[in-house]
Amino acid sequence: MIDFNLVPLLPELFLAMAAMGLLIVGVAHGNSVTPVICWACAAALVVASFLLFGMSWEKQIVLNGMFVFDNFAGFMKLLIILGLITTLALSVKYLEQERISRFEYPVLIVLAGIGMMMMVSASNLLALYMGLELQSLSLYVLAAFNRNSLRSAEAGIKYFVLGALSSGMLLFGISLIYGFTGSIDFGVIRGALEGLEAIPFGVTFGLVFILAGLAFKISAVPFHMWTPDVYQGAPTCVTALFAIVPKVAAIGLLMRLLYEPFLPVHDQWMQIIYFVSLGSMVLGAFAAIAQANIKRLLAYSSIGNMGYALIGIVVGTPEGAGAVVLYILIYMVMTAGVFAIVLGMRRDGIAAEDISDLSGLSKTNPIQAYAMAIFMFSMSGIPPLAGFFGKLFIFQAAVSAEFYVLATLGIMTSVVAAYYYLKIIKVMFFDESIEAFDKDIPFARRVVLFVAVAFLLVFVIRPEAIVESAQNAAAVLFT
Amino acid sequence: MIVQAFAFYLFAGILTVSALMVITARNPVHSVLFLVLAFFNAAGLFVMLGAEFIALILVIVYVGAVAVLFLFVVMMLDINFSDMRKGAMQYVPIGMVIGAVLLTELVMLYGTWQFVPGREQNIADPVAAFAGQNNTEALGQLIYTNYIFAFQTAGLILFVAMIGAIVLTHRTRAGVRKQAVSDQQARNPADVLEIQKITPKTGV
Amino acid sequence: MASQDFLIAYLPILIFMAVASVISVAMIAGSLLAGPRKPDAEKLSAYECGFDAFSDARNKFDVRFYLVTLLFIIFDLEIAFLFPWAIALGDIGVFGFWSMMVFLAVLTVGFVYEWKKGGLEWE
Amino acid sequence: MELLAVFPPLFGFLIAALFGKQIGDKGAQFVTCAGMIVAALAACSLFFTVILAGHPYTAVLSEWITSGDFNVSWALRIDQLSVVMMCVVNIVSACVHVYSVGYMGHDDHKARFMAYLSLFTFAMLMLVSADNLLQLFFGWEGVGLCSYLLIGFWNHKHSANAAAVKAFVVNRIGDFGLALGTMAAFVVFGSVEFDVMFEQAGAVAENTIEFFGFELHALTLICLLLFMGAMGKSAQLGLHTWLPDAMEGPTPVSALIHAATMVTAGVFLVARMSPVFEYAPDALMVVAVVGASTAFVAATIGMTQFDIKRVIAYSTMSQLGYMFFALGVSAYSAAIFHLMTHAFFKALLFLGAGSVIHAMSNEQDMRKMGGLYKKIPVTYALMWVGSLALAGIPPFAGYFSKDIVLEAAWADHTWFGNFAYWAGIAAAFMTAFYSWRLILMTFHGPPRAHQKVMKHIHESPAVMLAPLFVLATGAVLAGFIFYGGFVGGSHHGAESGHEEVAQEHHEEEGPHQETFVVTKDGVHKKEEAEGHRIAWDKESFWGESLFVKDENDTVDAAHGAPFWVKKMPLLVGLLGIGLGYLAYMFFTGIPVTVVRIFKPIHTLLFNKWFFDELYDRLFVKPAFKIGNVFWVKGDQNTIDRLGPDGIARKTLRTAGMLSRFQSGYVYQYALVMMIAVIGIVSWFVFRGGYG
Repeated sequence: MIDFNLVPLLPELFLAMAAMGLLIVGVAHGNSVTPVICWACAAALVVASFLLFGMSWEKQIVLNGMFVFDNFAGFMKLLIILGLITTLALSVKYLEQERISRFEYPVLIVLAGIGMMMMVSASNLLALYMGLELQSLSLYVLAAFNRNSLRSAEAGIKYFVLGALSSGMLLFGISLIYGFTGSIDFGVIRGALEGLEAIPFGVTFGLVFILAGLAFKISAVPFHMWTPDVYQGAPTCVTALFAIVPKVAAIGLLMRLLYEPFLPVHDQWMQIIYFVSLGSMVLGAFAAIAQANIKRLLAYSSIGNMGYALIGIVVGTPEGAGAVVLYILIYMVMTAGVFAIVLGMRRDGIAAEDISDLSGLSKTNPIQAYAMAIFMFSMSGIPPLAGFFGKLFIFQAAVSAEFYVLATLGIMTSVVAAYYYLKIIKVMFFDESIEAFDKDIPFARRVVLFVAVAFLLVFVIRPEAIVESAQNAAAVLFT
Repeated sequence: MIVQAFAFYLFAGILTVSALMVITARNPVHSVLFLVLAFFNAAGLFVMLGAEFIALILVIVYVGAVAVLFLFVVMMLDINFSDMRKGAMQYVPIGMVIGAVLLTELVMLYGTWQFVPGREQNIADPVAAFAGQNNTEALGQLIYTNYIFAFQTAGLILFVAMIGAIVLTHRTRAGVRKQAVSDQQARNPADVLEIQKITPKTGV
Repeated sequence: MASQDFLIAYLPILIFMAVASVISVAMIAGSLLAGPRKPDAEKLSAYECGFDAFSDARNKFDVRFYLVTLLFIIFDLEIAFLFPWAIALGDIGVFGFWSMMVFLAVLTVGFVYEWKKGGLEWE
Repeated sequence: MELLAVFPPLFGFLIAALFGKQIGDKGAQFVTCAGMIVAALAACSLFFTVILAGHPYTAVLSEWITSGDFNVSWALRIDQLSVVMMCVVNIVSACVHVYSVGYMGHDDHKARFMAYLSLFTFAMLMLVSADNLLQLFFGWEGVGLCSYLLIGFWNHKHSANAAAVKAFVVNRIGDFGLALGTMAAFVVFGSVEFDVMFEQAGAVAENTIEFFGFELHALTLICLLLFMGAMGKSAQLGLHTWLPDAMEGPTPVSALIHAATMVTAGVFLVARMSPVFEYAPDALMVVAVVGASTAFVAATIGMTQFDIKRVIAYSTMSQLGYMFFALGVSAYSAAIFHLMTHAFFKALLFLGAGSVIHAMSNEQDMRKMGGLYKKIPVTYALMWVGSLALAGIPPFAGYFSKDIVLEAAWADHTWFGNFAYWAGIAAAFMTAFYSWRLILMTFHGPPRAHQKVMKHIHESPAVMLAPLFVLATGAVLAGFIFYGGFVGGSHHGAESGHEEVAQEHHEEEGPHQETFVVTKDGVHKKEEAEGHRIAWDKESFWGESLFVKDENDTVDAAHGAPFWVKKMPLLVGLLGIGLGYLAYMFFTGIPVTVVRIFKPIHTLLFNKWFFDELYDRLFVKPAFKIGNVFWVKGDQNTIDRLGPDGIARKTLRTAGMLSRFQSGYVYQYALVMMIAVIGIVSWFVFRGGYG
């Protein structure tokens, strides 16, 4: 019999039950209870995080080697839960405003969340794939959630078709690796690869396909093509979700995959990630310059940010891994803040999505304008905001592992990227002000905004605690 | 042995040709039918590998349901497929180049293929105990125990698929008169009927 | 079961398929060869008299058809999981039994959702 | 004490920014000004304890970042160099704060303005008191940020917005160098703490770094990268284009940021890193050449501008060039000396110009001024003081510092030292000329302004004039008093007795004696002449905060420069003033004629050597083009052709969603993905030699 220990899965189990229960509650009462279901889902997520805290974070592998729970998984799951709660908090009002307030929305988010949590806990290629699909399927539906909008439906279909292609690639890669090693278990694969003198072509081939499938999920160049379209087409609250949470999960998955089973072939995957990271940084910096739609701009910005995060992965040292975790955390906070503002961009009940709509925000709504300015400065990596530290640790890890070119280009592209972040600030502060946005900003959104701003500002004073826990989390992967 | 080789090349050959026809057939309905044929042949190949359960699932699910859905879609949607094809045609040359490169690489992959030492052991690990049982039975022994995690996740994925199907396609129509059986059953004469005495020439 | 025996067990099916394809090919080929065919432009047109069709024969269908099909596929897959379970139930014992029950419970929740939502009603 | 010198501006900022509404404009002004004055007094007291008593120290505030072998703590490095900078920054900033109360009297956002000013000052203090490159980088970005906010403060002016963005972007390019330099330093030294770096500088002098396949001398690379940062912030030739445009900001901002403090951050950086620069002679050469070229070019442009603030801005740039070539010839103390005197007289000039602009109802064009000296006599007098100091006329501050800088350049006896000397002499001449051009055009001659404006002209209120007097005192006395301490010896223009001391000193020391003796000697002397201000000398003054290799000590060598070398700057200064009078007072036709004759040159100079146009052509447009390529490929093909238009074509909705998805564009995306995968595999095939 197998080691049927469900304790490490408690948060996932709880969330699954909660999702099903809330779905039934929702269907019994109709769409009018959507806000209640949203908050109930958020509460369930909070409970799940308590469960996480209550568990032992010692490494344990259960369910026939399918599921691993350790410090890294715990930390990443916390981030995921945090991101999901934030997204839910941001969504409630927006759903009502867009008249797509349906109770399936929060349930799907929770289900996607379960998928993400499984991803970071995968210890087996099959578990990895199942988690990924659970997440992706929920996200496809969410992208097309506003089915009365052609754009949204288009976004959903595009994401789905390309996502299916990437899943296909991933599966093909997995089958090659399985064919070579005869196992889908991370530990066994690592053992098989460690003994090799020369890396067989089959492994490299499989690795390329697996990484291509995963690069799609973090929208890294050249697998990023869907990102701007989907970000723009999907309802903004879903875009916020896309930008904030799945990246955390996919990066976590990528890290576990590359550092655990595939660390012996670091030389091989390093080249791939190197290229992908470089491409993402450059495209993210340049393509965003010409954007007029803020959601598209944020899409490119997220592409660029993933490029930076990947630098930390390329490095292949515990230091680099810690930097990635930290970077993702800070990225999450900044993005959540930005979307809290973007979601509030409405005039007379109609969503405004152009950068020019922010004109003169500093006069019509100074608090939002300053908050946005802080996010933008942080994104462009200006000290003493937290965004600077994210980049600092990444580059520092790259430099100490002697990836000079990558670090240099990273800094260079961040200079270019600063331009368009700055452009937003310029529009807000220096352009003629136009009609003010609607004033009814819900309390939850204010809280998100406040917390994000506070985090970015205060981080500088005592970075130690967070940096350390990020590094400890990442260090587990190397033991 | 010869029958085996013959059957393999037959299935593989038809599979390849029909796969090619799926993407080249002018009439989309034909494409779908070729897809069905391809599925059948793939099922044949699975049988030859000893994976009879997979083979049958392929027939039941893909041929029986998915292909039928496809057929449904292409026959009933008013899409001009020839226009659609035009857009795709401009990518044919580059697509062929990619295909050729991929093919070369796959040939190289085949040529240089090697297994890791100890692979046999790895493969045999989960299934060793089931030698002598048929394929479906062996799967049954594993799926619900060793792979319970993946199995339950599959359940969740199907669950999401259900929600997704409803969310994206279901619409409640306004103004539709439905038969509400439970309401009918619950009707009580006392609630809806009233007997009144009507004296003549006064009206109700 | 040795692989040779295994394949021999399927041999009748192979033979059956071979015979079936021979017969159907023979019938088609026979009619092609034997039937008289003298096509001309008028014969091949949609009508030999009257006017050309105004529009495509295909038109939009209600999305509910697809919904039904989709739901069918999902339950089809669910059923697929039941076969091996049914065969192996004797060996996998209580654990296997409850494992399937949980799986079914999840899908039953989905089913309840569908039902209540009215996804199974036509009008 | 060090906390008191650094943190009050931060509190001022926080209070003014957070509670600006509650305490009102008056309250905000009071809080920020009080904070600054406290800080200034604290800095002065540090001057006594650290410099006069010779006790530099480092105050560790807390551990900060520990990550692997990357350890950084929050610390304030209170040594002689940072104390000098703190004094300058705090005093000038305090003056500007007070001045702003008057100058911004009619503005609607007084509290915000004062808050920004305080924040800026705090960032600058962080910069100068940094104990490591990272902390310095913080301050560095902080001042850049505040400068951005302040330049764009009058956001109703379109030009101000453009200038703010430009300043920020150009500075970011410099920061890019600084960031890379920090990284490189970390690679070479394994730390970014100054102490560690300085200790090891000699040991790693021969190391090389491999970068893009080139073997580069490690320290030269670090120094050049750091210098790139310095160029951006200090507006050196190449990255200078933002400075003149930055004059769009309110005048107090120009005075504080773009004259006295922020732009000197580059100078400070190089001086701070002197122990490293000393081992990178090639980098020093670059610094000297860039500095000298800047000094010259900026002066030529300054002669042709008409905007009163721009003239001063170019003179700032030119003076910064002086400081840099002083650094380049290892005369760090001279550079800091000039920095200090310049801060006083340039702030004075700017605030004076602000006073004029204030009086003229925000008119900045000198062609529309003239004849003002009777209406605003105090300002007029103060502008004279500032200009005399700028032109280097004794006994004003500029005379002492500019002389020692030029002498040091001469004493370097290298080709770039000579180049710097002659470029500096030429610039000195032009400086004097355009300073008097400014004074004469603004204050003398017939009034060219509109009658209405002329009627309104009034002397500025006391709150604006008081800081001017403080600065004027500095501009008059700073050079004379601090000469001995900053650069050692005594000036040839000072009392004769001290000249003897200097001579003696020089003889004693000999060309290559050990510094120990000198240091001891200095300390000894100081004890002897307790309370006697001139007796201090530069070794005891600077302690170990500046490092000069013995053979590079040009400042000492400068004291022995020949007479003509020493008198040349004064001579050309007087000549320049004379020419100014000739051209703008007595024979007012001359400028027009000259311009007509040297039309091409004038065009070149008037258009600032076409730097802006060049950059626009080279960088700005291509960047937009690249952006546009992505835009066209990514957006117009898909969204613009199908998205909005598709929605507009509601009638075609029946054509349906599916057809739109299938129209080839998802194909395109999928194709890209496939190509990428195949491409990567092929890369491995070619690279790895499989098959």
